[in-house]
Amino acid sequence: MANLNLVQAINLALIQEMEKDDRVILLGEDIGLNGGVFRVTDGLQKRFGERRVVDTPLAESGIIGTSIGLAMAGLRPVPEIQFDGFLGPAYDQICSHAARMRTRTRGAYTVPLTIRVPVGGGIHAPELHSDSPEAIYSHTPGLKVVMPSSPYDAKGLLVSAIRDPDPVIFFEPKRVYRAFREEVPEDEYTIPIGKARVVCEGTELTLISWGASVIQCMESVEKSSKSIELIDLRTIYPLDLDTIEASVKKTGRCVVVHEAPFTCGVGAEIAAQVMERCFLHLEAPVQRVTGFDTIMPYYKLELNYLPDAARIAGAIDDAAAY
Amino acid sequence: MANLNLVQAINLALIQEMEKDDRVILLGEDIGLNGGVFRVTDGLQKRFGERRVVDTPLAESGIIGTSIGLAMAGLRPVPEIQFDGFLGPAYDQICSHAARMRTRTRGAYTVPLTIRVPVGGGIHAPELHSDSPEAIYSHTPGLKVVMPSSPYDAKGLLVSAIRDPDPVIFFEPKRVYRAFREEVPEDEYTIPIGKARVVCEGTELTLISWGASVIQCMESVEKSSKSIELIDLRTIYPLDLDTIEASVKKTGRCVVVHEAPFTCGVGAEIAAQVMERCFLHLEAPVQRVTGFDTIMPYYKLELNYLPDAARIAGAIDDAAAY
Amino acid sequence: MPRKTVLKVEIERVSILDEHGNYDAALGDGLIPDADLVRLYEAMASCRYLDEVAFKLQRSGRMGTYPQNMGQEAGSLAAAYVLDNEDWLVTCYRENCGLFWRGVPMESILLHWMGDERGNAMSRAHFATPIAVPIGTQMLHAAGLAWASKYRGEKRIACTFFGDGATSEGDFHEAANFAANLDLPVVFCCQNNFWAISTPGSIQCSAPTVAQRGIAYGMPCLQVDGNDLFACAYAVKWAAARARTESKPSFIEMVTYRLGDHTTADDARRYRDQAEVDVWKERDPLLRTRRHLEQKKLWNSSKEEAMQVRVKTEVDAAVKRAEEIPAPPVADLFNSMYAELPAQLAYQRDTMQTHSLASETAAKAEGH
Amino acid sequence: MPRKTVLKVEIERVSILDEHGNYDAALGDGLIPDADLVRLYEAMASCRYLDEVAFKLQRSGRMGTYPQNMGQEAGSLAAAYVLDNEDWLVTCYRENCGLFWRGVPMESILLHWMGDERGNAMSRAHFATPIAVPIGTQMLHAAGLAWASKYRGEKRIACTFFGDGATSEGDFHEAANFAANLDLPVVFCCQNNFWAISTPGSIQCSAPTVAQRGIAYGMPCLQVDGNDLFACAYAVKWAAARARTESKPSFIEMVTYRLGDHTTADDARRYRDQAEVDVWKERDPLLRTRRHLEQKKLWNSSKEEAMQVRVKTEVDAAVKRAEEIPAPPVADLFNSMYAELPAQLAYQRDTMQTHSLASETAAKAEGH
Ligand SMILES: Cc1ncc(C[n+]2csc(CCOP(=O)(O)OP(=O)(O)O)c2C)c(N)n1
Ligand SMILES: Cc1ncc(C[n+]2csc(CCOP(=O)(O)OP(=O)(O)O)c2C)c(N)n1
Ligand SMILES: [Mg+2]
Ligand SMILES: [Mg+2]
Repeated sequence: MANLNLVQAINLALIQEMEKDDRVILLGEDIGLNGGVFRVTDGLQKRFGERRVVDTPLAESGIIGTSIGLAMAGLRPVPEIQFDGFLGPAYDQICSHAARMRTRTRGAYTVPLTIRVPVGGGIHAPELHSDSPEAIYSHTPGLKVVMPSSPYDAKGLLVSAIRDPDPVIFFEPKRVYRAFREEVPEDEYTIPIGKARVVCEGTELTLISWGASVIQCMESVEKSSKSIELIDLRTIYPLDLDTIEASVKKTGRCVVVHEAPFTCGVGAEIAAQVMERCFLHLEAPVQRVTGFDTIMPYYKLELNYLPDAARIAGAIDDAAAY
Repeated sequence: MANLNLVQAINLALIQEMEKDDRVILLGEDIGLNGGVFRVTDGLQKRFGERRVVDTPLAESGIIGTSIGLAMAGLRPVPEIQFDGFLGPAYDQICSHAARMRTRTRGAYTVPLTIRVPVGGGIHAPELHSDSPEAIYSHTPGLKVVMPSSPYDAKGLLVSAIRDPDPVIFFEPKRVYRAFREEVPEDEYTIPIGKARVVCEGTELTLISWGASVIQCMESVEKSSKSIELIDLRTIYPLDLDTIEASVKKTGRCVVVHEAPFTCGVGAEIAAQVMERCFLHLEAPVQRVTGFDTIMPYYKLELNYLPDAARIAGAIDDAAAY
Repeated sequence: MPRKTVLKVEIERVSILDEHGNYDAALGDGLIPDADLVRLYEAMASCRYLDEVAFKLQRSGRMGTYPQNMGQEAGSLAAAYVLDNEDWLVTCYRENCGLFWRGVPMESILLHWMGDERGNAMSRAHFATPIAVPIGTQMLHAAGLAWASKYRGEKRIACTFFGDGATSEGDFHEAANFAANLDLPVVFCCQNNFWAISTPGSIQCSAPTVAQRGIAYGMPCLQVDGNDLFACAYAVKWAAARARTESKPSFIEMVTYRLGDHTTADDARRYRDQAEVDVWKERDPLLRTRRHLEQKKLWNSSKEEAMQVRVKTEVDAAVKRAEEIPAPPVADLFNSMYAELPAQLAYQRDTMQTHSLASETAAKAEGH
Repeated sequence: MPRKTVLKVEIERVSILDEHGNYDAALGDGLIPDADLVRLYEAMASCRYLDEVAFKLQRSGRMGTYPQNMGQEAGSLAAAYVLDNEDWLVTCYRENCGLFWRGVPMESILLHWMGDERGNAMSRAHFATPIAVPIGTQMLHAAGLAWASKYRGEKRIACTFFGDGATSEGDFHEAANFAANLDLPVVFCCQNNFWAISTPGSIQCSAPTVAQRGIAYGMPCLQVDGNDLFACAYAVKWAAARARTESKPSFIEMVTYRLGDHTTADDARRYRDQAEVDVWKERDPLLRTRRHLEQKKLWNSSKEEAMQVRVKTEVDAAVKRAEEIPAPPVADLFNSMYAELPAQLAYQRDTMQTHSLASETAAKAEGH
């Protein structure tokens, strides 16, 4: 057991998977000597050599496109995209190829690929360094989309992602990178992709979130006088609908919180699913506390954009008072 | 008045806007002599010359990126992306720049751009020629997303899109291109972006769709014994929530139909909005009839993927029987 | 000092058997033994006949859009011939001839264009990737596949084919740049057929040669007559050796011509002159190979006739096999999406099937 | 015939004032009049001082991430000097010096890095596009801007700056290819500073020169000493003339060096040797310009001192102005999204403001 932050937990998971499986190779911009701009791959090139930890040209489509080739040949590439906003140039290779290769070839070729991406706002970064594109990739069949909110989850989920036979986008919330430490076993463990975690049980309202927003939600739960069940999705696609359904059937009220823009965000999908599955149990419409339908602002206003405990409390009150 | 199909209506709109406004220029792959692979720009290069109707290199990011420059300089470029599936390489320029330039520069630079894209399935096309990515761009603040379902609407909406001071993605449903003709005024008219059309009024259920699926919906309405109000969104972002709200408050039931995959599709947003706005009026959860969370299949199975009148009827029955 | 030359580069063009029957023995001899040359000619003829048949199938509604290979058979065939059978062949959609040589069954390609994913479910033993529909994207996969063999210390290299139009896409650039800077054993073969659908070559690459694209990456580049089996074989052999022994990429421009429409959905008369096509008909790789064989007394019209019968029988049989394959079960929409089907997809599959069954029953009841 | 040369290209390197003080009068004389040279030197000094101040602002939490320009001042400055004031200047983020010469206020750049979009709300009269954060993407805008002036028959051309790393992106390739094939008046200036954050130049371009990237498009290419104001001015002048009179693009590699960290978020000691930095410190564009001015008796230490005081006053005043600008009202999140705010965005704005007010009131009530 070690007391690790999220960066360290991911670093540890990478070390262990690389030691165990020679097929695992890392590639990306500045991940070698520099250890990545967030130092997530710190020390790995020294440990595993330039053959297994590869600094690539500055070209995201190239990183994902070559990773697809590596994966088709049977390796388990773990590319890093430096920031959420730079997934854009790789969008086509992800959606036109990584997500499609298995179904296109009826399984003759598969793409066991884990794309690591720092995600989200709150760290005073420049433009395009604070986005939350998880809905885009959740709407793209053939991918899995994962976002841990804690060091423990990060390690277990990353191991699952690397071993998964299908492409996984592994979002790492930047705001959590060094926000806190927790006990993380050195021993091998996995957290299954597709299973949410009930952070705390409650009876009056279900609060659903993922990534960094889970921390704001925990704050809101603590401050609230109501009995709130907090669900951390962990995996965004495929959604753990059973856990959500069971909770909302119990509580009758639901609030979803995410950083990404409101319209067509994952919050909409959850709201729609909750309605479909828990219609007769719902005491109030599902509330969404999200980023706005605006560009993530430069950092002077970023805290006004991001859901905070006050906005979450407001939504909880609205749902409760409905 | 002329009796035109959708291809001809768009061609006419382009001619008229180009005649009226020298700032309007067309660019894209094979749009010149060849008139585009769907012949939407047929005859335009002959009429307006190679200066205003430009065959570009085969590079979608290049097409959109240069269009952004053209637009920043004050022109009104109308690029064509040859098929929905080839928007992918242009994703980054659309989302990182076209959608952001106004807010990034607080209005000093704007991008009055209309991106024309044939969309959707049902024409026996190869892979990546039948996709429906409207949810992706509706989740991207800074864009407007339009999809007509008829020649009349196509002309009026395209004129609005070209004149709009902000970037518009103009999706043209391939299945409708030559499906039918209708009276289309030669005279100038516009259809406002952001306003839905009530295709037919009804009292028992609201059916919402856009693009080619509207036709399947009309079929279902005709076949149904219920009084159904059919709404054709016309614009997907921004959504005309007032029209939707008014209708569902009246009918109490709602079914949304689209071709795109289910999860995080625009159907989810509409369902969530309907719940938020009409909660106490809803007699049944909003039903979604959509493509599946699968890759749009090669054409042997495409009709099994696309929502058809039978599936729509099933959802109508489910909603009614709830 | 003030102005000094820091770089000098040259590009050569290789031609061994030209359209007039000139044959350069110095370069050509030993490249392709006579027996193989006959087989290669037959392979081209068979591919050509498939094009004819496929065209008719499409016109009669028995197949979707199909891109004829007509005129461009030599390049990919020469590559498949020269490469090891376990080298990766990463093609676009106009390289049937190379794929068939490699052993990909004709019905796989037919099935693909008949709208059936199972056409791509080729055996991994062919080391051939599926037809790449989004232009310019497959070269990155080739770079990754080559990288994997380098990583594993295997001898396998990757050879990728793409059109002149494809070199306009950013992904082409990234693939070439990755291969050059990370020392990946890739052979880049551009089939410059002067057209990308209706767009002439000058709009894709206004430079004097497409070959010089490779200079940007410090790659050795060669231009060859792409309708010349010998020249193509020569170039790929050279590039493959460099890839295999030095783990370095090279760039080959194969100058060729698309004798047919872009695809069956296209009508090339809208944008190009018949005169141009006629010139290129004379440069047809089949024609010159046949003439060469005849000159060498390896071929004659009775052999030709016999072969045409054989080819017809084979191709017709492949079409029959492909057409006899029934549409996949509808559940296949879902079943190849993930290694393990997520619960929600299973739910969608199951409810879809209920609905389809219901509607089938309803349709039957209505007497359709 | 069998192997013949089809292309020969050369690339030259231009250097006029080198780091040892050698000056080539044949090429240099007439390029930059003495009075201008003094002003250019002062502009570099001012930009350099801003770098120092910005670094401290970041370290003391008064500014976000900031990329120092240190060492690379000459290239963009020479371009801004040589170009017409109404030519488009389409830069990345390490071209402050050129932007300031053009008239962009220092506080605009400061404001940008202080996390305020209004830093980009520059007057259109500067013909300068905002700082481009996604690498390699702005060159396409330059191509489009140039296209627009060609379309309108204007004389205006576009000059775009980008790093060596940026040439690895597909968008770079597409921009160059569009410009070459559609005959667009663009000057491509690559500031090759040998690093892209921690990644050495060989991983971005292993070819002997970056300049040869341009050969792929048939563009004339020139390599210049990028720390040499004269050579940069010479090259941009040449390329601008070609753009303006022939409407054709050119490619310039400016060889330079980033003397500082990549940004204030970076620590270059992790990946590069101080010895390398030390070599380049001797090649500093400020140093050599100052020495040259001193040799010509246009400069001395008392002028230097007086200038440093002036520069400090100016920069400090700009910082003060930037810092005095209060954060934008929260509604600004919404107000620049569209020409006309869609109803739903107005709703989001209004409810957000209610919430923020409510939480402020609550916070006050709790005594925060
Ligand atoms: C990314 C992308 N954009 C557009 C298309 C449509 N398209 C199909 S083939 C083609 C032309 C390809 O030209 P080239 O690369 O020269 O190959 P050729 O067909 O001449 O063999 C185009 C534009 C596509 N398939 N993919
Ligand atoms: C598309 C994209 N990918 C990654 C980054 C992160 N990033 C910022 S600067 C940089 C290096 C740029 O190198 P170069 O183009 O040589 O410019 P330099 O910083 O050396 O001036 C990287 C990787 C980015 N901003 N955009
Ligand atoms: Mg071609
Ligand atoms: Mg650099």
